[in-house]
Amino acid sequence: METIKHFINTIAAPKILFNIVVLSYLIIFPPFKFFQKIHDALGVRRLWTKKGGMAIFSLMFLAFAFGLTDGNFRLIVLKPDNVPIVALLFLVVFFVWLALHQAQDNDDAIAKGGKPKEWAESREKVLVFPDLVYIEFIALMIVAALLVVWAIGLPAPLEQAANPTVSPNPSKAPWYFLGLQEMLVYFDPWIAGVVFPTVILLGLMCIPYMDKNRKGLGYYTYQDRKTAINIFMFFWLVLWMFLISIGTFLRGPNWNFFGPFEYWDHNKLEALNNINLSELVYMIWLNQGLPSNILWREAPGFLILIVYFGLLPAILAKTIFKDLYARMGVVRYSIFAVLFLMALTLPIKMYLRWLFNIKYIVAIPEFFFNI
Amino acid sequence: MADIKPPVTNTSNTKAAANPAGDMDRRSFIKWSVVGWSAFVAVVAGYGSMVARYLFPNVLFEPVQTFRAGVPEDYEIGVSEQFKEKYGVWIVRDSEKIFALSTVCTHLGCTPNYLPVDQKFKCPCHGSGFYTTGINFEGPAPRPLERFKIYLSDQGEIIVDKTKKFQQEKGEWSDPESLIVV
Amino acid sequence: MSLPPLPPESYYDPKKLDKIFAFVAIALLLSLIALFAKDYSRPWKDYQRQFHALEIEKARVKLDQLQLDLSNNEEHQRVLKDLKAAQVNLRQQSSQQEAINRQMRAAEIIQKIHTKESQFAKAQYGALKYRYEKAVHEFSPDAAQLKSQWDALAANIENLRLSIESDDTSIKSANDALALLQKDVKELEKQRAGFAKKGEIIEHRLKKIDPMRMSAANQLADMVRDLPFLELANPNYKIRQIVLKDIPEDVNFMRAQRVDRCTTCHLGIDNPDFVNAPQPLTAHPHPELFMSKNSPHPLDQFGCTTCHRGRGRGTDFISAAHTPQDEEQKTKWEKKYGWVELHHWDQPMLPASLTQAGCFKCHENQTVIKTAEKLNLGLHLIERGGCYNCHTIKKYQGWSKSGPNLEFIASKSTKEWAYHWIDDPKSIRPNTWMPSFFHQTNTSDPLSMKRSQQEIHSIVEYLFANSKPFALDSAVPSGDAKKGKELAASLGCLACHNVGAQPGLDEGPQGRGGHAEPVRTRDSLRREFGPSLVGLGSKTTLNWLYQWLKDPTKYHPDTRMPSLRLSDQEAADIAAYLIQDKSPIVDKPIPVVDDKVLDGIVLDFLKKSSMVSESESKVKKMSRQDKLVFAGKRLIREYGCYGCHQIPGFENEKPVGTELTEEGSKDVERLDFGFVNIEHNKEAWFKQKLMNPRIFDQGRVLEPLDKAKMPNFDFTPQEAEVITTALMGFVKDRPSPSKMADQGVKAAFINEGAKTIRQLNCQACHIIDGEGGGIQSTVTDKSFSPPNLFAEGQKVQPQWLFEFLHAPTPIRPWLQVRMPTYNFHASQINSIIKYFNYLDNQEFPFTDIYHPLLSSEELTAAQKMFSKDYFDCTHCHIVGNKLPAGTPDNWAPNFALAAKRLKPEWIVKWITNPQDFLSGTKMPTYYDPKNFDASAPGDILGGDAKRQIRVLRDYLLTISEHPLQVKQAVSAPEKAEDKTLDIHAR
Amino acid sequence: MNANPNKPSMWEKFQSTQFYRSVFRTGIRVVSHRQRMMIMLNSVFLHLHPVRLPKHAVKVRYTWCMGGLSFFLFLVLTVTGILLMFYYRPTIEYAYGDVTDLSQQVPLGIMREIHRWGAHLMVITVWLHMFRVFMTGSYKPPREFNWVIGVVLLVLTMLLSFTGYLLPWDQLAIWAITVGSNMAGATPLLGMNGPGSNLLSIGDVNLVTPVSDARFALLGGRFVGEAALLRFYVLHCIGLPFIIMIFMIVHFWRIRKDGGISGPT
Repeated sequence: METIKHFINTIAAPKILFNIVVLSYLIIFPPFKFFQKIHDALGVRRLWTKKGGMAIFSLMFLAFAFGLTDGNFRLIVLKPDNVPIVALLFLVVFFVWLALHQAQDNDDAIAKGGKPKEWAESREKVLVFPDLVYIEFIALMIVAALLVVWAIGLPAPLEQAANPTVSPNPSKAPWYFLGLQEMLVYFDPWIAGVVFPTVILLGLMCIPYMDKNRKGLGYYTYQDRKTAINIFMFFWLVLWMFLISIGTFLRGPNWNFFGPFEYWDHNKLEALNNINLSELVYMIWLNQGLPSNILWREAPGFLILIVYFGLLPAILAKTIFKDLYARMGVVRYSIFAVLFLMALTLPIKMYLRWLFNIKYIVAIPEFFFNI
Repeated sequence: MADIKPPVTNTSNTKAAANPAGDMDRRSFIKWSVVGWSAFVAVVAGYGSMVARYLFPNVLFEPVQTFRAGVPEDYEIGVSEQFKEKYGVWIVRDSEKIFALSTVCTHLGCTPNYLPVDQKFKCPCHGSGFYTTGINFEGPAPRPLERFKIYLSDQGEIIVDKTKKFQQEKGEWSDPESLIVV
Repeated sequence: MSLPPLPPESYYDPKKLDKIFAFVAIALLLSLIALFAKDYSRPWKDYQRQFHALEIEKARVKLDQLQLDLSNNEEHQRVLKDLKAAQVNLRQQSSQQEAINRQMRAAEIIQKIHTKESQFAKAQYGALKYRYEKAVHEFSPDAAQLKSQWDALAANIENLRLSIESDDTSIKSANDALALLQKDVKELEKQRAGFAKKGEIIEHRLKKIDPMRMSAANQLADMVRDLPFLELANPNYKIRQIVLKDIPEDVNFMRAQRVDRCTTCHLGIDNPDFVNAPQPLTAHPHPELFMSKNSPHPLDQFGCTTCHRGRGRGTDFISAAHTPQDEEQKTKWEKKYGWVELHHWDQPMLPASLTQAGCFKCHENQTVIKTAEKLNLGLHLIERGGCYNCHTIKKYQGWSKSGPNLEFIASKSTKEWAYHWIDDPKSIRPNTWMPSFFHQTNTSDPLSMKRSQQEIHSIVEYLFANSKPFALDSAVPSGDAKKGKELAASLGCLACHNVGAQPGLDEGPQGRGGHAEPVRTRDSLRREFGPSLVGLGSKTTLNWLYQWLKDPTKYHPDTRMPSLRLSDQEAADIAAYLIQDKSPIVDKPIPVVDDKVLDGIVLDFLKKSSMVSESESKVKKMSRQDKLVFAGKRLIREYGCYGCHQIPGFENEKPVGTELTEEGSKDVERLDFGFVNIEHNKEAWFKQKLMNPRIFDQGRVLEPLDKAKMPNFDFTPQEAEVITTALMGFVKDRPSPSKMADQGVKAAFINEGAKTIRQLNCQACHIIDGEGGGIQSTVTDKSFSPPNLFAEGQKVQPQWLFEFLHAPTPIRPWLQVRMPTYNFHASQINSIIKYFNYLDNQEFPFTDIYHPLLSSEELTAAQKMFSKDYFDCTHCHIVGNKLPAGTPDNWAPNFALAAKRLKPEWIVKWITNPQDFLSGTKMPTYYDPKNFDASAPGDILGGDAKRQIRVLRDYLLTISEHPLQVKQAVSAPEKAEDKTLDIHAR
Repeated sequence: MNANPNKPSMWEKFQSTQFYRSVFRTGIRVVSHRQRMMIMLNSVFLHLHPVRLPKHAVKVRYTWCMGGLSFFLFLVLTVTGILLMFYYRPTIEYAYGDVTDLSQQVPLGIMREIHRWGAHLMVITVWLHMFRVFMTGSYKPPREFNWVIGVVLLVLTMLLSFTGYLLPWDQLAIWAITVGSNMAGATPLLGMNGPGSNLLSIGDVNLVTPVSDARFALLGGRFVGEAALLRFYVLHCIGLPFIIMIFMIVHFWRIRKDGGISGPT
């Protein structure tokens, strides 16, 4: 028992867990042929059958039930404000399954030269009253009842009266912003708190204008809009839901990482030996002092940035995104590429931190400009 | 809503305005609508700026986070405890600078005592010890005491600003705002 | 490109619409601009601009002056020259410097890298330590491995530390070398900086405010930062405010924080440079009391409206509720600021003439509010006038009645005298404090006059009919009036009483009705403490007077009149003298009792409680005597005579007047201005009321009983104003206890003692806490006036003081002025003792018992110093029963009293420098304070001044009634017997 | 109307009164298709829906009902929120005590729990709604702009939740808001601690100061205090609901105007 818990604690470390999650993502939503092959070989499509769904859920519930036997786990998961996130996890998994379950059915039908289920249904008209009105009524009554039961069962949290001089450790933002707070580990507040949210929103708003694929409107499908769904799933599941979960469940005092079965020990110390790229280049590789000129000092970082945002899109357009580029045209592609690359900086920065202890690529604290 | 005229006329007008060739009638017509719509845009911008300005009041009722701490000559080399009670700050002077140390232990937030004989701060809760510089050297405290922003006013008085902190482990103690050179 | 064709449905011509649209849009835009302009232009900005300009100008002048001084300072010029030379010298060694610098930079880089490595290692060390601890705790098998890793890391850290230290050494040596090179320059630079410092601070400031000295960018910023909208960020001109939570504003049943924005315009208020600047930039006239951090009322802790009132949140002249102090200022303000009275604000600013009213709310418990002279005088007038007798004032609760006891009036006076006295007291004694009830503006018509006569008859009749019997000694020794006059002058009677036109009293307040009116001061009020004795011969009899002088408490147990321990003959002499002064008016005939008018009066009272017919029949049944007594009783109640006098039958009555405890917060709407044409504000009403209490009846048709009845004190306009000042101070809002003037037990005792001292009028004779001693003007030679009680707490022993106050014994037998025996309560004595001790910050009540101890060498030394050859102490001081040689005006207190009376520490201080305690004292200063040790006689005790003084003191303490019999060591003083000091009195 | 004219029940009598007919023009007992249509057309509330729909659109499997539930939760939050305002005073003196009293003393103060959990749930339903819309490709023409509005609504929902988070004025509240609002202080150029804030200055005069930066506009102070509480209260109760309602109206209107619910073509 303890060994299992210990094992889980160990693999729950962001470094490992993130890799596991990325790997599973790559296999489940394979963006490249290589992973497609693994995908096929493993028969991942069975996940989206009813049996697969049952399996997923049984596994989740089992894991959860197992976790609940542990005091530390209970403490975190049953904290009133964390309950919505637990619910969210189950709901997201369920709806992802539901969407892909239907998509698989439709895809199979289309593959056989048929039409999606919705097509046939949409040809038939029904009166809204009472069909839809009743269904809506029922749904909202269910939710109302659920809310009341929830309210009865779980008192809303109310801690000590506000004290501006004593900050609790850890201080967490509301759970839906914990993804952003988790990013603070890797980025300065201006990026994690301002640039990323803006990019996320812009990116979301741009979706309809980027996606030129006319197929897949009005019915669940995967095969017809594979790229779109793959990209979306990466951000939605891997970078958003996963980070929220980490921030909520696995971050304790001093924003240190704690496994799900680990006690939140205030004394836990982690070595945060991070250095800036400039220090790495000048002090460790070149073994000399930092130049006093800021631009010269940060030149390596700027160089990387220029390459990343300037050259990489062009290179990608010639290689991986060749089709995409052709379909989108220059303007759309440029916007897409910049947004996409920006979003990718998050995992990149994560890996840089884990592999090289890089803190900032460009560090100009004089102007609060750290990247 | 979507198919109202103004935008249509507007765009055509601006184009026309760029091209002065046209009959008199058309020109005067163009001018008026441009004037009207520019004024309208200015008004909307004005209202927007009203809201923006409104959000910044002329006075604040917040408790003061800065305090005046006399002139540098008031301090001898060593630790001054005169602001410990009221503001939670030690003013420390050494041979070359004056700085303001927070009196909050970095372990669990207790208030350490200053022991003049040993020249150190000792936390009564769990025994963390700090040099007069604020560096931790014994006990469980994970990091040095924090320093506050300190500067000289126009009149030459020391001002301590508690809203800004400087942490040694972040390398902020060399910041010129964290000390007064004497 | 082509215009859309006019749609056929269109009714209006689109071109026309465009035009109208444009006009309307522009109009809207203009309205918006006007809105911004209105919001932007605030009167205070103009003042801030003015101040800014003035500040720059003043700083420039100051700087120029400083620089001029510096350029004239030779020392400074020399330093500059030397510095230049040293710098040139240093530059010649630049290659050397450069080499050292390079060396140092290299070392620093290496150290930085080492430091970084060490930092990393330390962080790992910490993390590893935690993991190790956890592993041990969990009995994990990894523990051993972790431990070895940890140890390795520790060794690594130690190595790194060594290298950092060695780096340090090389850096330090480079640094030292550099310092050595630069030593001269640095030293001179320091000297130069010392000279320039003052100027640099001003220059620094100027650089921030003076556009002439700014960089171009800053000049631009200076112009731009106050533009509309941009001024949100970092403007020059902004509202300043002081928020005071502990001196709240009273908001009807709630207290809200006080917000003072006065300094938004009064910018120079705390800057002494602006003393002569125009308003509103002027500095405060009393910076020693207010504003600065070291004054008792720092600006940021007390604000402005705390004392001045007004509307602290106001940011323009009118909304701040400024109040003009007179017509002239009002017209000026109306012209200059468009001033109008701010309605809907109950607490307008106090006019400058009444500002001291603001002190009262925090200083309420003090008897004397230092430096608030006007307020003090107002309070003193209220005390002397006895306002609190009829008007409840919290501060004066428990004070005794102001007027004489009338319980035994028949044994003291006649009805005739009483009639005349009540009718018009000032005609008998122009300087009396008895106010006038009759012949007032609302009772001067013939009908009222007639009624008044009968009213007086009734009151007199009641008083005499209810007077209790009092036995007088019939035998009075025959007295000598001339001797009596001398005695009255020399014993100290004149400290409190006014006896006709006495020599030396000419400047005293007297002859108030119509004569030139001397201004009352607190000193003169103390001299008026007792009743004036003018016309005493008409008032009372020789017998009564003799009895009274012998023992006042016999007639009136609670009297404040002390006993002067007069012998029978002395009393008889003084009585004979005082009885001479008779008032001619008393002989005037008295109007007869008019039954008709009397009936009317009685009926008026009866009708109030019963039916008319019943009342009338009741009146018919009453005899004249009954009617007089009945009416008299009701009238005494109406007029409230019992407020000041003890009158039988009125022992438990409540005072008649309005309570004044919170009068200063009273709503103006509640004051009846009648038809009197004055400003409708409180201060005007108070003033008017005080000068003529009946004036608001003017033009009113009123029943006799409905008329205003407050008696007239004939206050002068100045007096009315100072009393108004005090009244305006009686407000209901209170600061939190932390801001009250007196905190702590000691302050409470001091206030209590000061109150006792005030109630007993000690300061008429003594100077206490720097004031009083008015009697000195009646004593020809200052040496014969009562002692100044400066530092009394330091000086005398509490036990002695207790005994002395209880039963005074002469200390200075050569004085004729007599310390009287007071009819003290023990608690009063204790409060006086505590007062003196706490005032001087003495350890109280516990003091060490001091045992003088002298070696034989010291004894001889002391005797030597005592002798004629040295200090010749007995030249002035009495020793036991041995009087000094000189005339009494040079005599000094008896040494034999010292041991019991004086505190040993005080004697040392006194001998060291008497002038410190009592400047102008005749006690010689033997030791020059500037040249202390050298001024000691060198041949005694090796010229050790301190030791000499100690020896003198110890010697002094051994002197007893038997002169110069010295005991080697004195046993502990005998135990205090029954009169133990009541230290727990409160 | 009634099939049995002989014996009209009380209810049927009532149905024939002028009052009843004025309220329910169509009646509520549905017998004909026409009547069903009329119900939709005549009701101001049901009019939100079209009269007819393609069949797949009434299937929960397709719609997950998330949009409707989000709207329903919005209504629940509005009603409970208004009720909570009766007992809540947004000052640092009273706020915490008032919230405590909701659970201790106020009858049915459980309203607060419903409000809080409803708010969390609404964030979840809005996210899932977005997910559903993405998965069915419903953002594709002609519904691109409605997706944009939907994103705005999503942001507003989170802002509403965020502003409400502060109101209990407990440790959880102020520190969550402190962490959240510190990010506003890092806004490039306009935030005190944002990159380039010191570029917005003329000479030595900084234009971005602790009292004039983006964070201040949000908090009304230099830290989370009385002014912030009031600002968040006003935004939470009036400002943001006002804005979100406008966007909701447009969102719903555009659903109809863009051809109703998406379906395969």
